[in-house]
Amino acid sequence: MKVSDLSVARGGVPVLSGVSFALEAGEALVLRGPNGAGKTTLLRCIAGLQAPLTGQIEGAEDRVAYAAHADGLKSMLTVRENLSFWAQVFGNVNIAQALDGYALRPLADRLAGTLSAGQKRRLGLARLLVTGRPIWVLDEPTVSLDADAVALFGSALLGHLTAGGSALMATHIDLGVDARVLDISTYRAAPDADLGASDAAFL
Amino acid sequence: MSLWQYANPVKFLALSERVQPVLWALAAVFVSVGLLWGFFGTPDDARQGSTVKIIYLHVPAALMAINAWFMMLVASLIWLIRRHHVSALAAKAAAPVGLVMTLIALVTGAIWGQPMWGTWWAWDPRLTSFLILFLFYLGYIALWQAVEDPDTAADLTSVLCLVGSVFAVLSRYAVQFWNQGLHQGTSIPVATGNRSVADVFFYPLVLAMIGFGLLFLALVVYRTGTEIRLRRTAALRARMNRGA
Amino acid sequence: MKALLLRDLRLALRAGGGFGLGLAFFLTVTMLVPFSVGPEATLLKAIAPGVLWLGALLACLLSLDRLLALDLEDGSLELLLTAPLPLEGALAIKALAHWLTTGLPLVLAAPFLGVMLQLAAPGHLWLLASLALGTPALSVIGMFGAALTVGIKRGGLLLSLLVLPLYIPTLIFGAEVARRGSAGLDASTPLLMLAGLTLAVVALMPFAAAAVLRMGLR
Amino acid sequence: MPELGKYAAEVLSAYGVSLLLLAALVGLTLLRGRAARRALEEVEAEAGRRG
Repeated sequence: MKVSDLSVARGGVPVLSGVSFALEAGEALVLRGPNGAGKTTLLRCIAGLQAPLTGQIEGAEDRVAYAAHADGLKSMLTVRENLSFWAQVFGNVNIAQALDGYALRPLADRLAGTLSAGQKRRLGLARLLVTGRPIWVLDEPTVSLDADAVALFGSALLGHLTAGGSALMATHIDLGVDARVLDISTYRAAPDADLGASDAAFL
Repeated sequence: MSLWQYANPVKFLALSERVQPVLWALAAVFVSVGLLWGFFGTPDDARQGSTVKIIYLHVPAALMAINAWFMMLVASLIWLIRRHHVSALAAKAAAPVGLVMTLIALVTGAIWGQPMWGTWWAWDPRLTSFLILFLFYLGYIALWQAVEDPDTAADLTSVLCLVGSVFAVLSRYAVQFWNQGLHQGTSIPVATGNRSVADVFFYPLVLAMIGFGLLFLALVVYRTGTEIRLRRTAALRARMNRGA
Repeated sequence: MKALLLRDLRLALRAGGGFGLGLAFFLTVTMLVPFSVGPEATLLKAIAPGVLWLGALLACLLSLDRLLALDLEDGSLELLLTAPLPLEGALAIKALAHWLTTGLPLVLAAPFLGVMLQLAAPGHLWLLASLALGTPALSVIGMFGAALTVGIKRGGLLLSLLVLPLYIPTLIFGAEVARRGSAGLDASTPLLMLAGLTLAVVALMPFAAAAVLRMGLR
Repeated sequence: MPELGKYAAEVLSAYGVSLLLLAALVGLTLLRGRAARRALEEVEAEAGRRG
């Protein structure tokens, strides 16, 4: 996947401009930057949830599995039902690996609504495994995970990378995985930049 | 030089400053001459008595109620296709004007209907259609107010206007099917010349219709200017906060 | 697609899914009608088709704000946007699930409520036919309204304000079928109109709904 | 004043209500327009000071 000269806006105001990077197969890239720098906006943009102001994203179409703060879980469905639903949506059937990878098998028949926050998060991350998509785009994946669960996530990530997948993450903790770091505060949009923001026509 | 240059908000503001005095003056002249002539200078109708004077309000208001929606439809399409901000804001600006026009048409109609048909309100297709139009205006305005991001609001209201137009036509058809009514036919078939209104009533009526049209135009231009200023204020503020 | 349909059906049927709420509402409203207009059989007989149609419409409206809002809250709507499903199809499927869990029970319950309201015997068949044909349109039009208001906090009332005018043609033709049918008149013309309207709406509205949903979530 | 006959109340109330509605519309429009104009002038002045 390749991102070139990307500018993104939050609430109609440009926050990042000129973002360029490439993400090769088997590679992990960690986004760093203070709160409000635009990490979430950039990730949403790459996941296709919002349009960039300028620039191109190549090779992301239909290859991205996105996970953000909300896990997309239905509390009245069991863990197994939640996972199989997303597996089927992405055209897969096998959820065994995902259940095992995040130690969810003992919980498989519990309703998702009865899980703890960390367990829910594990289930949300397990969803990535059933999508079969090569590029993971993750926004703070380790929120509410304990050390053991972070290790589970680390090994799942490692497995994904060694299998030729790649990952783009906004995270603050060390996952024990070789990852390039991209400090996005260097791409902060100039205060007077227009970049085709929606309100630029009124200046 | 193309007409589209005035799709630039700032250029539109400059232009609107220049044409507005003329528009307001013309609107005032036509509305007052039309209404005064109609009120003081026309005889009573043999059958309807002096109530015929209501026509100088009722028909122009009804005409503009429909035209305003039509203008909003065109403006919405221009926004969706060419994404000119002025167009979206003009549609937003026109809606309350259309709403008031619809209200005037409904109220004067009810006041007129009382002595003529013996009832304030009848579920006649035309009356019902205007009531439905009124609901569409309400929904459209409410949606504009509910959506926070202005461009998203413009998008959503434009599609609502489009879909609403289709459903408004469907409703009109359905309502006609549902009840053949007692409202008289259109009084002014402009194209054919055999009109059902005598000349004495016709000329002031035409003046009033032109006047209402001009008033609508003046109001929309002014209100569009207001919307542009509000957006410009917000845009400048956003940038100042970011610079700080 | 099938997975989405099954999930929505399953969710509706589980506790808290709201299945049966519309039906209970329909029953209650119908029961309140004689309390408000009096128990005379002739009057009830005359207004029964209209009351039943209006009740079904309101029951349908009641459940619309759950249509997309719940999926937005837990994030699955955004995840669905990144999934390899065409959004138009996904929304059509969700509308179908809504119809199966809300519209269809209303259709099936209507004849029983018709008996309570003294609906004339030939009217039952027409009522059933008109509701069966008309309620799918209510679901897809409602999906458009839900997509339009999905990003709006406390959009429930606005949703009703936007959707009700759009329901007018369906209501007019649908209730006309039931009315004519129960009066022993020929109801085929409005029935055809209703069928045509429903077909057109079912074919086109998912596209409009998907378009506004993309705009609203951007 | 023209002779309005037995329908004087209807005709006068129709004119009264309509003109009132139009006046309210124009009045609100102008009020809102003035406020927007003032707000923009303030911001423009401030932006100008900051350069």
